[in-house]
Amino acid sequence: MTFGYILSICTFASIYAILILGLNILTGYTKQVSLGHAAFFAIGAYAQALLVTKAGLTFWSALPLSIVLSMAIGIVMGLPSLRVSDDFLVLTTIGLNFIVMGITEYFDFFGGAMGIIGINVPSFMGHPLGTTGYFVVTLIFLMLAIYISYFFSKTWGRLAMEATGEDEQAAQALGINTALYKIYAFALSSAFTGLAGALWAHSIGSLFPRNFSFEMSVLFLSMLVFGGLGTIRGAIFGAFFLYLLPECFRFIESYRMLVYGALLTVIVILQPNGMLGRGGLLDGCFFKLKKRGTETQGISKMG
Amino acid sequence: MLLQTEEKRNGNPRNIEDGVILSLRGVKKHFGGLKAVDGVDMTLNKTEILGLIGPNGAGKTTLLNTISGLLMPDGGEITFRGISITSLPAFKRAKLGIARTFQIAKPFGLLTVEENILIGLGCKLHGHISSLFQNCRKQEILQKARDIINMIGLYDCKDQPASSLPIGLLRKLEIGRALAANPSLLLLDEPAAGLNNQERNELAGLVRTIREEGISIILIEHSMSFVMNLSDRIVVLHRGRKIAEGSPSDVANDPLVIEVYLGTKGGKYAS
Amino acid sequence: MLLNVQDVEIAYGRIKVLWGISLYVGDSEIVALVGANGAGKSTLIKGIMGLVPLQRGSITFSDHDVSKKPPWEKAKMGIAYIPEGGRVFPDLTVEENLMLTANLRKETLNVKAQLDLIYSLFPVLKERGFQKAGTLSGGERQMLAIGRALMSKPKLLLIDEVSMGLMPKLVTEVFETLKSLKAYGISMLITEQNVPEALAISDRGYVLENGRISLGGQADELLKSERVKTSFLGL
Amino acid sequence: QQTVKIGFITPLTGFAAADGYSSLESAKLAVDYVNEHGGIKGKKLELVSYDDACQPDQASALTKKLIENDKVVVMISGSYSSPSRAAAVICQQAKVPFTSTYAVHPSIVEAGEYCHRIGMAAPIQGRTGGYFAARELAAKRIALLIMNNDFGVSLAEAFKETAIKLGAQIVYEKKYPLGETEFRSYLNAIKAANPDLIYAPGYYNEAANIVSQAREVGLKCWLMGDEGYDSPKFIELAKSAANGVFITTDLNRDSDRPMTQYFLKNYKKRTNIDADMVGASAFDAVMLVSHILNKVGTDANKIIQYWDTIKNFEDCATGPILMFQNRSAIRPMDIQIVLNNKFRYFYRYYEPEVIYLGKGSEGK
Amino acid sequence: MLQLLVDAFVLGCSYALMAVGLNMVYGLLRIIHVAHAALYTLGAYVGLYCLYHLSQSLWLSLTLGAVFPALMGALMYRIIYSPVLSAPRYVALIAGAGVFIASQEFYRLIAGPYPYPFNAQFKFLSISSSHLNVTETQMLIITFMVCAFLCLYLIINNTNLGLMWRACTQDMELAASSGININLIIAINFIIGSALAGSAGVLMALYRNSVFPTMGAMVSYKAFVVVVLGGFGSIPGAAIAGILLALAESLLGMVPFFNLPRDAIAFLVMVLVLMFKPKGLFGR
Ligand SMILES: Nc1ncnc2c1ncn2[C@@H]1O[C@H](COP(=O)(O)OP(=O)(O)OP(=O)(O)O)[C@@H](O)[C@H]1O
Ligand SMILES: Nc1ncnc2c1ncn2[C@@H]1O[C@H](COP(=O)(O)OP(=O)(O)OP(=O)(O)O)[C@@H](O)[C@H]1O
Ligand SMILES: [Mg+2]
Ligand SMILES: [Mg+2]
Repeated sequence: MTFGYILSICTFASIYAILILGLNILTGYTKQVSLGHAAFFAIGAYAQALLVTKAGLTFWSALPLSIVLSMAIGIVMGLPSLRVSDDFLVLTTIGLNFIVMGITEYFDFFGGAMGIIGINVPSFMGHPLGTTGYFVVTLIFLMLAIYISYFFSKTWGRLAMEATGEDEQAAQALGINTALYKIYAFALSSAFTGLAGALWAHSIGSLFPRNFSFEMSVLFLSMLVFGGLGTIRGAIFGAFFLYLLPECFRFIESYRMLVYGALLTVIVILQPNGMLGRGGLLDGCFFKLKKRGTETQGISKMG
Repeated sequence: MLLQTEEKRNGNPRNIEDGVILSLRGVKKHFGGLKAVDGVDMTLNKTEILGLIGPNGAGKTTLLNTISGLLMPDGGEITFRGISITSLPAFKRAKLGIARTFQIAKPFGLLTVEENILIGLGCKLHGHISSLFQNCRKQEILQKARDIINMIGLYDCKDQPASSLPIGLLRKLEIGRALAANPSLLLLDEPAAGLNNQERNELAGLVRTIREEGISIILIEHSMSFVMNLSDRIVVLHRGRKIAEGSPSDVANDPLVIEVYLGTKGGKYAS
Repeated sequence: MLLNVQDVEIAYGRIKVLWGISLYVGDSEIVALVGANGAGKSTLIKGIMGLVPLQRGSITFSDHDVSKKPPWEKAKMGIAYIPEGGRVFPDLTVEENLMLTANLRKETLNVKAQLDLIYSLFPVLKERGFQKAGTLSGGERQMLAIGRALMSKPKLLLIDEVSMGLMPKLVTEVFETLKSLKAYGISMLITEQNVPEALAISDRGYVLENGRISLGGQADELLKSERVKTSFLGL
Repeated sequence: QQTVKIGFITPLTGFAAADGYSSLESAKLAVDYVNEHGGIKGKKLELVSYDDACQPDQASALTKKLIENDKVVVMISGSYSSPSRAAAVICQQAKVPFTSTYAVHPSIVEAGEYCHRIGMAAPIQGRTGGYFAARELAAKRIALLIMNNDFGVSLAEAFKETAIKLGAQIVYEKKYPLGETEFRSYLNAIKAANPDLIYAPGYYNEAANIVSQAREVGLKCWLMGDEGYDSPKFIELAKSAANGVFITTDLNRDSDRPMTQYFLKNYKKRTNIDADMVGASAFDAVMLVSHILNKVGTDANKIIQYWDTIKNFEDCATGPILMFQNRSAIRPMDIQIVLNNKFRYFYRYYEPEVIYLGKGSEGK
Repeated sequence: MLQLLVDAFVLGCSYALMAVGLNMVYGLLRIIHVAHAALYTLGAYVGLYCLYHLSQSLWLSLTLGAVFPALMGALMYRIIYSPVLSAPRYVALIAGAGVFIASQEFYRLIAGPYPYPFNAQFKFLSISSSHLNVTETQMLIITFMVCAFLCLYLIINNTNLGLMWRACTQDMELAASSGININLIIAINFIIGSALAGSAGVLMALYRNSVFPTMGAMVSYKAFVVVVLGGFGSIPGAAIAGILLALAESLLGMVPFFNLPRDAIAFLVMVLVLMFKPKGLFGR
């Protein structure tokens, strides 16, 4: 059986699902379209890698620190969103990819072009985790992320973020400090993304700046939009589907990405609200966390 | 002509200090070279409905924006319930109890009617870090939301996304959302625009009910029958300045107001 | 008959908004279309102009079937549309706004004469000729919108809510202008919230309710009818 | 079991697809050669290859797939350092012998005793360049224009150390990112620094631009590159500006060794393109692996034990592999020069101090 | 120094040529047209094909390298963008990204993964003196860009077509009902923008002497920076910002020990500018 392979693919897909859940808070709820999540991902991964390799922490003790660190940097990176809006923000987030890549590549503290090597396999109660063990760990974190997302989707915070995303002036007139909520969204989103990055770093074992490219950010946004912006089930579905899709096309080997790109285009055109978004092809096929109408779907203008 | 009005206004100072909820002193707002609001003094009493009228582009909406905090005034002072709010941002003013609607309705289109109201109900809580943890769908909160939805008569569409509502219902939704924020001052920007007479009458009823709850209201309208009937007092703006103030009939008879705003047929509102 | 609308149905996505609408506009006639919010007045006007596709039904203009024609071809045939809220091209100057439509029909039109006519109707536009349209006041914009529509010497004007958001003084002026246009042989289909004033300048009228025409007839008769009185005049 | 399978990962899509194509075709060429000459102890050799798109996550998952599903006995990575390292770690865990082909990052062999390298270790190649520049060419003033990835940086470090040791002076040093096309501003600054030689470690795509723009801005000094230049594409792209450029490499096109000529001729026949260094490395990897498999069979432990004892392996397209030191191949180092739009043999180092890994940090 | 300015100017021309097409599409449809870079690469490949199989003439390959992408651009609008115009705008962005990914793979499958040299022989002006050395290719790029921008500027500001185009950028629906054939205008818009991208592809292929499947990627990101700096929708802005950006990059590249890559510098500059001018340098 190809157990290890499937587990390994699913580990990565779960990691991406955690990330997309984070992106959903920022882009799905707060409507701050981000094409820079590979940068946030890199920050989580690098934070964890540095803590583990340079500071000598274990996986478990480094993880909370990485998340907090990602969150803190996420807040700083979110500051432009207070001044810049709409498409300008999209472009700014694109810039984050290149800036973070440039910085990790050009400062030896971050390993520079030689990358960071030897991020050890985490162990649990003294035993190193194998493929299966690590998959279970990722899965647990994914469950946790889903739970937190679900819980968050019922809070005032989410309502305030959605209001901020829809119309800032109207939101302010109702007592919502829109700047604060954008920052909250960046913080939460980068915390999720940082967690995903940290998990990713351990499953690869080494990091290179070019692993976190702009193309990856495009993939992340595609995953979210493909699944259904603003929905938890859509985020998870999109991450798994779009990550596994190219794997399914292995048999056509070098035509794989051609088909993938074309399929992505066709599906987004046919299903602009996402497969699981409102009116999506699979809307209603999967169990919904809430009854129809209370969970809102992403069909608004950008930004 | 202008002078005459100034005199007249200064001649009848209204002594309402104790009941004052909002007062503006010399409020200015400029856009580049354009003086959209150019030194306006105004007061609003408790449970009063103040009509704000004036030609297109007179600066009414701009003035309202400076009161609600969406625009920061370039000069002057605004006091609300004895507190100077001149430099407070909009969301803080909302928490103090200033709620508003918009000339071009701004619903949260993707959210349902109920969620729109919930956002209003959360006014005091928004911004606290605890808002990220607190459930907004507790029974008593939903009940409150339902009461307001009933009051504005939107119960049938409470689970529809707001973007699917027609203008008339949107305006009601906006008012409901503003009321949910539990304001003591409500600013209405042309709530009757785009409504027919029957709907206007319903709306007028709603506005009166709100006033009876003890909420003061500033009302911008171009529909003379609507604003004349509802208002206790009317302020007329022209080119960013206040050119008249007084009871509806006084204002309707003011020759300057007739000239710049009402037109020749203006006299018919005088009664 | 200048415009004949037969059995038109329009939907936004899956939601049907108009059901079996039939109406006509004769030569040099002003027809008012009144109805509550969301009744579908704007939708009907857009449908006639071709800005939203028809699901069913046909529209003929000067005996040509125009049901499937795109808006620009209808514009060339002589239909002009004035949308809600005095929409103009904000970054073009007043004169550019006016010339834009006229230029398209340069061959058949005396552009200069037409421009002079507009300026004589709305002298204020001449003063503002080189100002960006976005900087005009609400009323001036509304005049520009009308002027822009008139530039192409249309046979039919479709006007959506011309008085909305205008101050009382301007409402009167604008309606008087519209009425005077009849003298140039222009027909009009106007929608209005301001029912009495609209019916006052109209020859005929239709009442639209929930996407269906519930009443139609001579304007003065409509004004007197119980239905209009109760639901629109608040009497 | 009818065949002996070896696993191969390489980028066939994305930005590194050209290198992936070269290495895959070369590996297939080698497999065909082996099978024509008796296969592995009578069984056919089979290459199972996947596209890793140069992504480490795909590389690690695919390596698992190759090991578990396809039951490969040896893994070869025809990919860049980041995916190679990810694959190496998996192979080390699974105790499957692994070798990288042209990836230079030191950490690949550091993953453990199962991991080897066929290509030249960066410290050796950089050092060779340094010797050639500072000793043979007697360059005193040297400018460095470095591709900023593990390849360029590790070459540059070794070069710099050697050149300084031999008395040269670094008058300019700058890194540029992968994919850069515009070098005029760097080159103008270099011109102002007036060097005797420019050492610009990187790949041929960027190098072609560097070289032709250097000539365009009027730089008349020596230009020196590395095995990344070693592709006929370099000469095609740089046109006449390529002439006179020195490179360090291990594919000697002028060699009369039969395997080298076999590779060059048959690669061209197979793909209608001239062979490059990347392909040669992949070819050699398959040749070496099949040699080992023929010797000791498919047992992983025997394979790696034997691997470390290999001496003077001649059946490869590049210069003979003298031995494996710290699991990295050691071979004589060639300097080639572009003359008349062809890579020509110029100089060869056998000196141990040049071609063997040192005792220090570079040994790892 | 003068040499540096000229080199940077040529680079800036390539940015500007790409940025203009992006900007025109953005101005009209508010779409971030990622697939624009695919047309750049297409131009280069078509030009290459011409050169190898049709004629040695650069002029023919430049012409076809502009015409073919122009048609593809118009087609792309019809097939990819027009169905999603009413959807949220990131949908068009992702659809474009999908096309971009697929196109790169397509070129690779058709032409192979290797870079091709672009050896065109042509005669053009050149300057070579001891202070300043402007090659024929550089001259050609500068001339082309100056002519293209001048034409575009004149068309937009002085012709009826330009007037209609400007009207469409402001209010599409109103434009349609004023008698403007908006489909035609959009098609022309895509044709001009894509032709510029395609010819930029050919010119850069000539300048760099290489054509490869992923050559569009970096240029398009740079073009985004230029578009933002110049202000969305502003064509002179794009031209000026393209040249300024290239200058800034080149000058910063001269500073010793400042080793951040150009791309990072470009985006850093962009973010900083946006912090102070949230609508770009020349944005409205
Ligand atoms: N953000 C802005 N920037 C520049 N000018 C503005 C801005 N907002 C309003 N103005 C100008 O200020 C003046 C007053 O506008 P305001 O919206 O307050 O008018 P109003 O009295 O509400 O008119 P109406 O009755 O038409 O709504 C107008 O001339 C308007 O063009
Ligand atoms: N773009 C749209 N998408 C979906 N539904 C729409 C759209 N535009 C209008 N509708 C719906 O169609 C119905 C008719 O709208 P329309 O604007 O034609 O009404 P109206 O009579 O002009 O009303 P008003 O007086 O508000 O202008 C309304 O229920 C409205 O919600
Ligand atoms: Mg207003
Ligand atoms: Mg309407």
